[in-house]
Amino acid sequence: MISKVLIANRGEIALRVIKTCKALGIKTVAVYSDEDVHSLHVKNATEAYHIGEAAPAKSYLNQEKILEVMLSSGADAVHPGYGFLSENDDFARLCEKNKINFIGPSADSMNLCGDKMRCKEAMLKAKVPTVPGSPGLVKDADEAEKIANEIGYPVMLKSVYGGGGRGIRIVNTDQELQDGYETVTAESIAAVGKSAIIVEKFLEKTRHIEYQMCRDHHGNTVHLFERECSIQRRNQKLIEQTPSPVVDEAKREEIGELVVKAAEAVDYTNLGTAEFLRADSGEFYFIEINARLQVEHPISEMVSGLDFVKLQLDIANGEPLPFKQSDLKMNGYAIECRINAEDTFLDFAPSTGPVPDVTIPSGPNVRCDTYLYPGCTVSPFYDSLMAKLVTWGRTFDESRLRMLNALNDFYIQGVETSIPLYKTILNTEEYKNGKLTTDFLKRYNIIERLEEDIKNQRNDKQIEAVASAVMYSEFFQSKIKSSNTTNSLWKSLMD
Amino acid sequence: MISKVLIANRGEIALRVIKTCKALGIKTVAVYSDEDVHSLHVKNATEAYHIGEAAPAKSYLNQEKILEVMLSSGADAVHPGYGFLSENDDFARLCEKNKINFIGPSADSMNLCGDKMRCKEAMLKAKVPTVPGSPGLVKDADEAEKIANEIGYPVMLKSVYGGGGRGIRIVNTDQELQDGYETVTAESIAAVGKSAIIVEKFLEKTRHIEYQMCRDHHGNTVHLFERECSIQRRNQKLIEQTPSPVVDEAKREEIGELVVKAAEAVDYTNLGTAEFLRADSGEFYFIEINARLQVEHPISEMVSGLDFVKLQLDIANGEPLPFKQSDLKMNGYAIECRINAEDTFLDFAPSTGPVPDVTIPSGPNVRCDTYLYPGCTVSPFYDSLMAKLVTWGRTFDESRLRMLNALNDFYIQGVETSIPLYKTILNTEEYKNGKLTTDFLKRYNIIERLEEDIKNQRNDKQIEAVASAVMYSEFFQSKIKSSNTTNSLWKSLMD
Amino acid sequence: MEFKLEDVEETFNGEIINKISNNEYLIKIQNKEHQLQILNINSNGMEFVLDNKFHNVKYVENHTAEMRIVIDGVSLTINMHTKLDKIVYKNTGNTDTGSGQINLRSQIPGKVVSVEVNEGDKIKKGDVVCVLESMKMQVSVKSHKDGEVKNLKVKEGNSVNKNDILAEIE
Amino acid sequence: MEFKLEDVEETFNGEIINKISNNEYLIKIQNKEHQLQILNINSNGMEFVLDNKFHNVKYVENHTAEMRIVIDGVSLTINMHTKLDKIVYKNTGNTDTGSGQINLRSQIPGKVVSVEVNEGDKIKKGDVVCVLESMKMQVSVKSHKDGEVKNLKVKEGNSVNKNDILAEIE
Repeated sequence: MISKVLIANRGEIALRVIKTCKALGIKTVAVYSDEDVHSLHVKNATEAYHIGEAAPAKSYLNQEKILEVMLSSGADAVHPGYGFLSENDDFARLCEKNKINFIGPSADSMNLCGDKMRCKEAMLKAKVPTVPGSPGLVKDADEAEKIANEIGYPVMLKSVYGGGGRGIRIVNTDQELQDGYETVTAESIAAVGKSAIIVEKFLEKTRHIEYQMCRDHHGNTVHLFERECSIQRRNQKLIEQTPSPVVDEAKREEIGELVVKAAEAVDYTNLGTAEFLRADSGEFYFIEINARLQVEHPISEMVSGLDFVKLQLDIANGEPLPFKQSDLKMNGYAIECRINAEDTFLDFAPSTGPVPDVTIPSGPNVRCDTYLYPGCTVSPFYDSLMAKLVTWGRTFDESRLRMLNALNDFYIQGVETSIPLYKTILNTEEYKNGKLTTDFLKRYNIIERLEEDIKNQRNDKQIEAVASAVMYSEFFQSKIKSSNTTNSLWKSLMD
Repeated sequence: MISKVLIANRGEIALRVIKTCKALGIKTVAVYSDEDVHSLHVKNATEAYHIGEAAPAKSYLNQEKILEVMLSSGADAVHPGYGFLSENDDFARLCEKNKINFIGPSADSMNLCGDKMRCKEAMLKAKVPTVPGSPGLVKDADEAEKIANEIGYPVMLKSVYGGGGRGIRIVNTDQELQDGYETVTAESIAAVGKSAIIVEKFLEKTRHIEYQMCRDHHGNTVHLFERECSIQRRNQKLIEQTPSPVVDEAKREEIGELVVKAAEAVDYTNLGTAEFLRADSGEFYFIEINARLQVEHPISEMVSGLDFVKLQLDIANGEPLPFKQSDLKMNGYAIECRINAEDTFLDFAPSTGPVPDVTIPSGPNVRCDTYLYPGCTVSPFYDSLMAKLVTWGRTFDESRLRMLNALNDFYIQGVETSIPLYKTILNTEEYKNGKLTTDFLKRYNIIERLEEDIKNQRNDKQIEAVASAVMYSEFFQSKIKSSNTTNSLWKSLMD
Repeated sequence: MEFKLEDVEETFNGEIINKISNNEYLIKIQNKEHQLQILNINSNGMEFVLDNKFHNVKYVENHTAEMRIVIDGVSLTINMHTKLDKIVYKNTGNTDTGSGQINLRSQIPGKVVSVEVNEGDKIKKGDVVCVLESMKMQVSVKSHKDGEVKNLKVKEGNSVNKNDILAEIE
Repeated sequence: MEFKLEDVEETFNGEIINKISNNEYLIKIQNKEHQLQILNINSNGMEFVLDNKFHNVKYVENHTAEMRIVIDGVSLTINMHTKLDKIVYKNTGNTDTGSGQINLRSQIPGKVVSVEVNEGDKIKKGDVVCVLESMKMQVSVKSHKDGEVKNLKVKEGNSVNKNDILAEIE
């Protein structure tokens, strides 16, 4: 039985794992870099160990150092969170060798999932449909070009070691393909030190729909329903919801059966995600397996009533799943907005720095997973996700209205955020009517409509703004003047 | 259709109502006393109006003043919350006369529910069992004594105008009855200006189990399951949970049918609560109807998935219930702890004053309804409920462990709270095994066990405490000394 | 330096051995060494990591030889005394309670609903002196000792704060 | 006093008519009177009730004639000028942008991954000057104008803050 879990991660996901462990009476071990000494995961864990410098390679990716802390702290399990070492099969293997329970799939299964080519092969064998493309790795840009011309542009160049929007490019012409090949190679090498590229047909007006897989060590497999994650920027998810507006009960079951096959095909254990592209025609194509707990897992928790971290721990403990597929019913509607530190108008460039003040939304059926607290800092060394805001409703519109309300209540001082963008999106007729596509932002001119919304909001605050300025100049400008003239004694003392 | 709701209340319940109204796009009007100008309900409502001095009689109970604000602000409905005017049928009638939609039952139904004697008669007629006792009001202490001797001691003296633990006494002898009669009369007059007393058999080892009633204007009636509220002090609820450990599906249905009869017997509309006493023998006796939204409504929201304030608004708008009894299923387990500002060791005496710092617990399946924020004040003018902490779990133990964890995370600086008491209760075997009775605290020596727990916690923090003191004296005691000696220039300037 | 903790018989010896870096210290408590890293400190409280465990302490009240703290949510009182302070401490302490004391104080804030005694009355320990109302509840304040009501400081309708003197009983 | 708001053509007239009580004011904006009650105020912000509606304003940045505020979550810039200030304001303002300007600044904080130009290179508007990495993303910084690279302030591996000058392009 797991009694002490080291969390090889930081930020909101480290806190998320700690919450469940604490509730279950399981001890937690946090690790932290120089940059994170004041972070909440350090404060909330049972124990906390410093593991190195701010740069991930020197701390959160440093397997040897993390192993050292596991052994010295007496942790009997490790939760990798997402990102960092979560899908690194070398690390999973290192844990296995040292008899540390890695909370996730086996190293072998992870290796298979991570190798997009072999994974695709396994799916084809299991009769899970995949996107048309190269049968495996291409050896160079020219081979990629040949295949692109066979399946027809646009095509997608994808490093099998990429993920999360990096190491991936959509190209429309031979020339773009040649340029893109270089970029994808460079990004993949920068991220993980290696690169290997596959070519895939790029489908237009697609939706990104994924299924939560769940499999124990006794071969029991279920899916925990779908999530629609079509609202994206640069291939990174922004807003997720469940159920998907285009998945009904019959479709859910049909694709769900494929998901069970997919999990079995790679001998997956613990929780994972099978990602699909849904073409406008209604067909689903398997893309890849994310061999970890996803960022967006809370929406599935809300509609299933399950605590996914608890489920992960139970599976890792060797317990059989306490339910069958037929026991599971979706309850209501959930939405997640990823609150990023970024400037929408600067092409989503990161925005970092101190956050002197923050107000975190709360209320019935509102959940906010975040590392923010008044006085914290958003670091440039790690990713831009500051908070996950999740709402639930008995109907889709109830969850949407709750989300809008919660976004209004969310105040983060000091950095630019994606909150205004989400308010605009959630108010569009397209979003309300479930007309979601992975190019939603571009297709519906969302950035321009956001600009318009901001202008209108400013118009609505004219009187209040002038009143604020009047009072400011009454209280401070006059006082500054008077202090300059009358308090010369103090002034000279302080010079 | 209701478009603007005046909330004739303060504190957490005013905020609770505002949350749902905001999410539904309904405008809100807050009212506030001198004492509450810095309160969150003032800040979060669309509009806020000052209605008088701190004492409730001069503000939150001032019907004329509140009516004036309703008319001048253009509110078309009023939500009374709980306490204050919520069960005052004169106020409900005043709203009816002024064509303001009172969100609750009709004035006539409320009047009937509030008159414990007539209400009991109505229940007897509808074949809803009630506790043995006087058939109606007793005219004096001597008549009360006569009845007490008929039904046998212990008996309960209860003012029909009391409620919430006031105007109620349990007496065991003729002498106690004579004394208690005076006290109950005095308390009832102090609270509402009048007194009228009934006598009831006092049942020992009882549980307090109540049912959520729900009835629309078209005669559709359902119950929204039970709540067990047996953990009390001085007849005031401390911890509530649903489902009750002694109510199974068959019992739920059986009593549920009585609840529907009870609602119909008093022509109840909107949400209300039918309170029962459950004898150790398993029989249920109707006690009274609370003609308002209860403090403990969130636990029922959690297991039903319904937003009760939304439901109240829909019913007040004349909409028919969107579900039948058979559509409703209980989902999981919920617990509420009422976080009071009180000193457990001073016989629960109120503890008031500024709260410079507060940390509000959050996380998956944790909800906290509260008016607290860092820098707020707990006022002696109003009741001691600062926050309602609610957790949900798929199993009872999951919700219990989440609650313990959330209680640990809850930090309220400046006032004494009931948090340590709840930690002790939730850890007892008696609570874990559902051995609940209304005299739980006394029966199981909880206060003594709390003392023991606190002693043990102190023992566990010995090294940390000494370390804190060492560092304090290093940093501050030495610095104070040095500043006294070296900064004499500054010292003289500041004298 | 020596420390006494509430509810604990033992006396603790605590001292700083050395300063490792700007915010890291090696300290010794009862002959055992501990590593202490300060995350934040000011006169209201400190956040620190002691042997790889995070702790939060609030310094609630400080007198020369006694401090009240809340550490990780647990409140306790520490008596601090260097050898020199020791004798001083033993003879001071909180003398404002117990039956030797004449002042009857209110333990809660509230409004005086009624006063049950007059100056000059002879009363016994436990007799009701007055009734206070706070948060809609009535609480009787009883005499802490036998004696004569000397200086009655409150009348009906007054508001009192916690620790206010209500009467002197001699 | 007169005020100009971001995105709004109109000029607003605002003044205090009188002080009703310690924290209540009667103010006039564009000939309409409003009642304003201050709940909290300091140089970082104010909480106030204007005609029975609560508002929260943060004063984010202040210069003599310009202030950035966030009011109820909406950020905007106000230009304040008494008649005297007017002329001064018109001739100052933010001159540090546009193609007349030689400084190429970083709009994000990050690490310099590569530098694509050398001092003395002739480049065109839109040419990549260097590539920055921040939060695991690579962002190209392009020249804001045609010209010659004069003073190249960064090299590979450097860290830069937002608004740091990367190069001068003349």
